Amino acid sequence: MESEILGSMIEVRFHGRGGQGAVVASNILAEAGFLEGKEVSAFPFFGVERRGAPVTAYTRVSDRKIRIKSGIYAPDFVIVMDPTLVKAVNVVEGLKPEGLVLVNTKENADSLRRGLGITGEQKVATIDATGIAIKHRLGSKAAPIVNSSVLGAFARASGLVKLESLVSSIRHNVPVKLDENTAAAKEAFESVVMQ
Amino acid sequence: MSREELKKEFKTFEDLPLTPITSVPSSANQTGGWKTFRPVLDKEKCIKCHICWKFCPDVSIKAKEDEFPEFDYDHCKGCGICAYECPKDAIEMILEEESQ
Amino acid sequence: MNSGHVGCLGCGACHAMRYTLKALGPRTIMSIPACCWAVMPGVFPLKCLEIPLLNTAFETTGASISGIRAALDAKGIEDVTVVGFAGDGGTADIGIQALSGMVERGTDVMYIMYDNEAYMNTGIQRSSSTPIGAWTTTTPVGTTRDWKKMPKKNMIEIMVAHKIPYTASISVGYPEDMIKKLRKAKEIRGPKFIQIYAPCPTGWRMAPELTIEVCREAVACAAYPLYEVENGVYKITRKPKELKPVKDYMAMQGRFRHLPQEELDDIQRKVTQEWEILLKKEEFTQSLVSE
Amino acid sequence: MKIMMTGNYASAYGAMAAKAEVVAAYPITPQTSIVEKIATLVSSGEMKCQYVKVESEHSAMAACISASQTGARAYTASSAHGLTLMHELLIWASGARTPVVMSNVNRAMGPPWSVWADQHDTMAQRDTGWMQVYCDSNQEVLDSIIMAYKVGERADIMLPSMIIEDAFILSHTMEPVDYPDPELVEGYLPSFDPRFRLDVDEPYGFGSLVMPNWYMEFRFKINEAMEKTRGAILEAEKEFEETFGRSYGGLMDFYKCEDADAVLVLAGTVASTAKHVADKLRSDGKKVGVARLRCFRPFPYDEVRQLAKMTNIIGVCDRSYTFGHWGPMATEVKGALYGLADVPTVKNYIMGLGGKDLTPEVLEKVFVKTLQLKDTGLDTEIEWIGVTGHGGW
Repeated sequence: MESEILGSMIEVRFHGRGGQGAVVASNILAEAGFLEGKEVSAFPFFGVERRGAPVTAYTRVSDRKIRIKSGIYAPDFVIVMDPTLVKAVNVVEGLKPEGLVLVNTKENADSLRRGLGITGEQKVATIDATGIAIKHRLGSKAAPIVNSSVLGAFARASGLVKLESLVSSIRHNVPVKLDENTAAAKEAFESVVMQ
Repeated sequence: MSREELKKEFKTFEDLPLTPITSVPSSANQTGGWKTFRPVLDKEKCIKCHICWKFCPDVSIKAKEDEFPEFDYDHCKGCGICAYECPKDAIEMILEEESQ
Repeated sequence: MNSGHVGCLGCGACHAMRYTLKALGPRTIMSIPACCWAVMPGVFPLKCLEIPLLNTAFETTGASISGIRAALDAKGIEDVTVVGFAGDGGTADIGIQALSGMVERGTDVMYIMYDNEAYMNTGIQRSSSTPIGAWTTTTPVGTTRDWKKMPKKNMIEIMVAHKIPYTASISVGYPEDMIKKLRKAKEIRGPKFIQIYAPCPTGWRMAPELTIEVCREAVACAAYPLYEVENGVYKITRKPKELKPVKDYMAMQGRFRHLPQEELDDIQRKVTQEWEILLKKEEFTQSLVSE
Repeated sequence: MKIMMTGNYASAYGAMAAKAEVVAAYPITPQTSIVEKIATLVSSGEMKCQYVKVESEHSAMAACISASQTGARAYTASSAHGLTLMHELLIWASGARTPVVMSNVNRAMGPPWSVWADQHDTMAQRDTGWMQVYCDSNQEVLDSIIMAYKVGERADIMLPSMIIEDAFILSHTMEPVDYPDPELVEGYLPSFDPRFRLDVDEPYGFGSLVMPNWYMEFRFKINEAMEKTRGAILEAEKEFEETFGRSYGGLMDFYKCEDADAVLVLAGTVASTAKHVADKLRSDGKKVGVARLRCFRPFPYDEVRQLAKMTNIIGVCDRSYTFGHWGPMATEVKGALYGLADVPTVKNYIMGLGGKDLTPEVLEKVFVKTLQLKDTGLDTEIEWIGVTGHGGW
């Protein structure tokens, strides 16, 4: 949305599973924007989900004061933190015609595009964030913590925030393994596949 | 509002504290008017043990060592505990109207 | 404590307050919920107590004194005893949640329940602290033998289950024992719970001069044993050599007048059993510390 | 210094900035992260207070009242069922004249169970003698807590305040918030020093029985104080602005109302979204405005009458309902307008109950509906917005 009065506002939707860090990721992204002097807000869709259930979280980044205090239904970007969610949830619902979806998957972007039923101008990016997280020993093999990797890839794919601000935000928000998280974000930034 | 003002007579709402704050001793309330019977001490029998003082629920018996207990008839409600508990039967409960 | 309070003739709760104040001294702050003692100190602007007094809502005593303690702690005031003084209904019924929370948090306060065994302020309705067999206005006997059917709730045992550092029962008929236990409690840090047997001649349908006598009878038949539990160890502080019959105690009070012989026998069995259990608890817990 | 925080963290930081000395609180969704954050701040030594982990909201308020009467600045936080469990003690707190401050996260009342935004819980506390401030940003939440102590602790006021934030929409939304300089706060908000308190050196009794001869006088005095809060809130905000450079519009925050054909009156975060929509509609040439009802108690009686001079059409958007009547805000707005020569058309909308999302699209429809009244006149006193299968939704 861009106009003289309202300015431009970018809306991002995260899909994850409870406990996977989607809410934290939405906060980290918002803070990265904040560090660049932008107006930001981040919030989860708070349901009754428990650990493991699909969850969504949102981030808004704008050059003007953000007055909208409601959910996001037509995101500019969608971030899918767990490949299995693609089958469980309609992750691209409402995605803007020129929007981009980033998925944590090893799958090929073309087949993913077909699987998601994406058409026209909408873009797809993929990152093996799980592999990167395991490599950097983030979380456990059974439950790798992928948010820094996913965000690194997103910074590149979207251009919404700079890598440096993302790294600062990650280092401020993750409780442990600051260097490993930083390295994972940087590796993902370099290795994201954009279609 | 000062401590003294709290104890003054309240004439209007403006004289009141913000919330009921109490500090005037309740002895202003003369509960002695409640009684049907009044205790009377027989000094012949009294041994100044002060058991009556110990068990008076209305704090209406004054006791000093080696002195006879004194009843505060302004506040004594006439329950009769003192007479009942007295080991020497030195206190008699008599009808208030007949005591005048 | 000043005269001029508005307690009934022969009120046992007056003794309870008088000896509590005597034992604890002037550096005491007290909170009182709805109960007889909410009214008895006097109508605004009168006050019969010479300590700071906070009236609080019926069910809040435990929380109210927790707040006072927290405020004193925030201000670094340590040498003040904070006391809740509540009736049995305000303690064993509507206030038990706040009391339980207060004890579980280890709050350094003293909670005193003056036990007149019914809602007396509102006019003699049964509480969970009303003894079995008693008449009250909500257990009115009638033709359906509708007296209190369930035994009295044992608050001391509930406190023991909280692992409270100190709990004790006292009786207004034994002022020296009251003062001794209250002073002991005052010196102990953490939560303390004291239950005071406080006869209510009005509600018990009893002559007012019998208030002290009925205390002695209650102890003599073990209907109301006096004991303390310190860190789980029981000590019975007044142990009759031989128990008197409970029916003698009950005969003093009109509230038990309606009970038939078989009911009196059953109550006697229950009282005796409770007493024997208490003796065993004392023996057992004492043996643990002496080893 | 600005840091990212949720509305709930802003509440916790507000209590810390205001140097609350006693916190007594009980967790409830969606307030929980307030008490968790306070526990963290206390355990890290950043916040110096006695945190009483009570076993219910009822006890939370009881402990706050007694702490306040002992002379300590007291804070608690709650929501929905917790708030309504406190009801008895909310009335007690104002009657006892204790300037307790509470954050309340607006949540729907069950049944049906719902943890989402709805103002029924606080609206139902209208008559408890508490000031009520509805916030629409995290910064406002934090700042309002400080201002609430400033107002409430005034010797001629001594009344409690609720600082209110919408469930999740504010409570769980991260925004940049400025944590005020502690020295500036200290200058703005002196320590709590009530004239009468529970003190063994001055042994007063508090809250005794009062016979009918004086009871009404005490209640009259509460109202006198509540009437004074109107001016006190404005004064406190002015001084706050001078000190910290931020303000929120007093009791009623007018946004583009001056020349508006229609104005929506709203409280909470929906007012923020409405401002966004008003900008959009104005860019399309539609003259609409927003009057954010910031205080529901004291009610901005004069401001509502002022609004009547600015516009001829008012839509009052209640995020709660009084069954058998109108929404509570509409009732009060209409009451304030009684007796005016030129009374605007007032229509009541009920919307967003139980977290039903109030998007810019929904608000745009409501603005348009309200503007249409200019041509059609009042079509109906009250309209429920967004009820599936009702009224075209």
